[in-house]
Amino acid sequence: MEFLAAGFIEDHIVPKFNYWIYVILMMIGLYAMITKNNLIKKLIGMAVFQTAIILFYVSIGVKEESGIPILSHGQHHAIVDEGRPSEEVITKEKFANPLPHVLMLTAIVVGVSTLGLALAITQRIYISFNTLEEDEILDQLRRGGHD
Amino acid sequence: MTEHYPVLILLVPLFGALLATLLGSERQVACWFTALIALGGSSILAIGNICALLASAEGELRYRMGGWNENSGYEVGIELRIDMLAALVVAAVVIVGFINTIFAKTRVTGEMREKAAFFYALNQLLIVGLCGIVMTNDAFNLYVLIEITSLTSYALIAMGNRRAALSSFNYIIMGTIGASFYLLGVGYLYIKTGTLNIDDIHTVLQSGNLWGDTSITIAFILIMLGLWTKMALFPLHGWLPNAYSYAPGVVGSFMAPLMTKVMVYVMLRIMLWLFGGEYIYSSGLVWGELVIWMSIIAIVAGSFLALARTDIKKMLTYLIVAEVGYMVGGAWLANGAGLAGSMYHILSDAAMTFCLFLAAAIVILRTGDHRLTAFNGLFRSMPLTMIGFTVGGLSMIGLPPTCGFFSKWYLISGGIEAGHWSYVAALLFSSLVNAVIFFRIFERAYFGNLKGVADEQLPDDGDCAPLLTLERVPFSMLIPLFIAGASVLLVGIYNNTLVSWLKAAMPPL
Amino acid sequence: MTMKFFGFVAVVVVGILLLAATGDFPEWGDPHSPASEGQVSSFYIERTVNETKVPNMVTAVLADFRGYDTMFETVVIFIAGIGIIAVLRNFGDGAAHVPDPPEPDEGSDLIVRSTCRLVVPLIQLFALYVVAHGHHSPGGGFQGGVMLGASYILLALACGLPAAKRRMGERKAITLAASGIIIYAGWGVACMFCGGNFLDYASLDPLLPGDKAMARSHSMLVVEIGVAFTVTAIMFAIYSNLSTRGRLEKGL
Amino acid sequence: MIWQFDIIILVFMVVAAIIALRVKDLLGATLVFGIYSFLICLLWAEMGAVDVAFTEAAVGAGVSTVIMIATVFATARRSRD
Repeated sequence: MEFLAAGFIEDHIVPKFNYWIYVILMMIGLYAMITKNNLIKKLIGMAVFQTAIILFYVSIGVKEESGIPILSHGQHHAIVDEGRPSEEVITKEKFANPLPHVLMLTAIVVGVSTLGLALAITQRIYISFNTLEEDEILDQLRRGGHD
Repeated sequence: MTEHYPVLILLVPLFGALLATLLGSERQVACWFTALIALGGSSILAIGNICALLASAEGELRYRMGGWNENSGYEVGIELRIDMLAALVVAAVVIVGFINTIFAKTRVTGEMREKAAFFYALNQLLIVGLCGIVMTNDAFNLYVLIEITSLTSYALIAMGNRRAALSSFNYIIMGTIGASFYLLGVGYLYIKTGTLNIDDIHTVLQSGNLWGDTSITIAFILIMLGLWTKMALFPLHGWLPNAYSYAPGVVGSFMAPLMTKVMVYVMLRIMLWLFGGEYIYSSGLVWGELVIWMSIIAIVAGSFLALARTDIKKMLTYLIVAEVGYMVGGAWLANGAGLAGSMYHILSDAAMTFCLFLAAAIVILRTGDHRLTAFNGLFRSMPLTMIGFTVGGLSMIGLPPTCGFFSKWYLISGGIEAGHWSYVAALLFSSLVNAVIFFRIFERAYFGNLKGVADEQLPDDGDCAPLLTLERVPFSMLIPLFIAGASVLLVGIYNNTLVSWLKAAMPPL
Repeated sequence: MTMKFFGFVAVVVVGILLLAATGDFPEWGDPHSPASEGQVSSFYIERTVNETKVPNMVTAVLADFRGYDTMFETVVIFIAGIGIIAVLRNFGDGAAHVPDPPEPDEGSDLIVRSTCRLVVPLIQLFALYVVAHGHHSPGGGFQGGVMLGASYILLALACGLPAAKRRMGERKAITLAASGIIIYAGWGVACMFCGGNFLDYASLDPLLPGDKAMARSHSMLVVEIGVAFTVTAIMFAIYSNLSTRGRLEKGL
Repeated sequence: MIWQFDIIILVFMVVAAIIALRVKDLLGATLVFGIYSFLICLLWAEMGAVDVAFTEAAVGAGVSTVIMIATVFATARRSRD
């Protein structure tokens, strides 16, 4: 039994540690979004939820032994000025995959835009209801009469 | 020039929106005029696009952004792809946006004043987002555009009263969960295929025979969950009724016909072009059955909930929930008639929902009452508006000359062909309930006693203050209603042509 | 309580679903996974420098290969900005609001203000460097724009919102934000006038110095500047609206 | 990429996320969320995604935190959960 558990950890958790953590973070965020009563807490949950997805994407782009996806000065010089073929100068394995990074730049921007708009709406709600607790707001609406 | 039509359809309203913000709310009429010109120009381009498509031999147009050609079989840039289905939906989107802008003028002056410029800008950006969603062929670009439409709709809905702000907040939470699930699903596809172009993903899935992989299945489930949240399929519909009914009148009238329909279009796009019919319908027979049952529940529950409502807009929003059930069910019947019905219903539902929401907005505005009692005696006092409402209502019920009849016809024949009798029964049941709902209203409107406008002022949050005198409705509101009513009939009469175009666009099952 | 239970069930179900998929993924950091070895990614790594002469692949992919995405990303920011104004901005016509006592918003004490005056120009200078040098090092229009916006936010925090508003008024911010997107999309339209597709920077070759690849490189700088305009203005607009509940009178 | 760092930061991130969601003082929660953002920024840098890290530092840890604090000051600071 103990042996089996160790094997499971070695095969499934250690090499995919990032993927496990992203699921955990995502579930923390999702749980907060569904169950929290305070509107700002819900939004913090939403931000955690979104960063978890970003973590997943960035993890896709990583390669063992890879560096940042920017050419060094020497490589750039060799290709652009000396005209050496780029396949010769660049080894693919040395560079992280740039595409997920680009996608996630966009996703971060979308995330902060959503957060900003949601905070503005939260303030609108606070101005009208004078509270940020969802149950108190619903209570006020119920006492206020019509549906 | 013709080859640039697809991107111009997007760019014209985009520049219109920027110009409206630059003009500022002090020059409200100029903003309105800008929006009108931009969306009108975009409508003309969309119709030109349909003509170009009919003239072309391949039956689809492709437009490569940045001029990046494919590299050893894979797209490195972003590509637009327009087939007949996309062209028709885009045309529907921009035309609805255009007509609604005509309609909006009177309301915006009354409701928004200093924020008019922002309303017109957000309105046009929403249209840009919807058109982009329909035309793009890149799975990630689709996400960005979905977020554009979501953010604009959060802001537009929250411009209403305090209930609207709360509904908008709930919509943000649900909408973000939906969009994030979609994004995650795309990530799963990317990790397995290494590309983001919808056609290329399909090719890799096919050539690598990746169908059986757990992660592909889960990617499919995640994408569908995300899209169903966005389109408000029954158990996930919680955000829709409040959001659309508390939104300012002019916002609800174009968001209701467009948003859910475009999401249904995205679902069809993902099902048929990204995963492909052979995967969805063969290996997925088990879940196909499950989804059809979900749609049956959506149809029945949506109809019942609509029947129980006394608030006009709430009732109409629950009808939308039922209509989403029609389309989802039709898409999963796995035969040509069901799919054609589902695609055709996107267009016809957009037309009839638009017609009903416009009529309802006029009625609420003029009577100052947002409950069904508002309709008492209206055939006498506002016959023109009621004619528009009747056309929309008859189409919802499904009577012959209207488009609602034909879309139900195709869906039912699809259901019979698939031997799915419970789906057929649900459709007929829903027609029956719609008949009860609408004839109840027609009865009020014919035989009910017209009450004075101001004899029952509801303690409302300010959305319904009667702006216009009882005598007449301005032409800027009646003409859009008539165009919408006419389009309900036109889409119905030309159903043969439309369906043959749609069938040509369908990939082989 | 029911909500907690429902939430817990939903989380457990989705969590199991997601964990089930991880078993199927290539190992983390595997250089031979389809995503890392695929044609698209290889093309970006190996060919970017030939096609665009830009050593930072992320900038090149962001502003050129997927420039259409980035244009809409800028639009998203713009929507957030005008959406916040549309939702929250109070133009002061409501009778409910009583004007604040006439206590001028001077900001914080002398040390903070002086330090801020010293630091803000440096931040702005560095932000401009980040925008302009995004081709060769991490950075670009978005990051630089956020930093420029942050410098105004710092000014508002230290010297009071009126001081920052004198430099970046509301009207000015909206104009700047809209003109950023006009620069971006307008540059794309210019490509159409020169005979290419939308955002096909290579078609601007006759108008710009250098060859086709250099035209792409220069055009990227232009669109990054457009992005920076929008982001700067909107970041400050978001902050100034949120910190004053949309009244734009007195900051934090 | 150095996997030891990776694991340490990830564990800290989970802890920070839980604390941010459990603290009843919203100002505190927001600040812990700022810490979370900085950790995640560190993680991006460690994974070679320098542009993403730069953006996250400017947006997530910078502007997001500031606008959240602004909202907390403009509304209520106490939360019941």
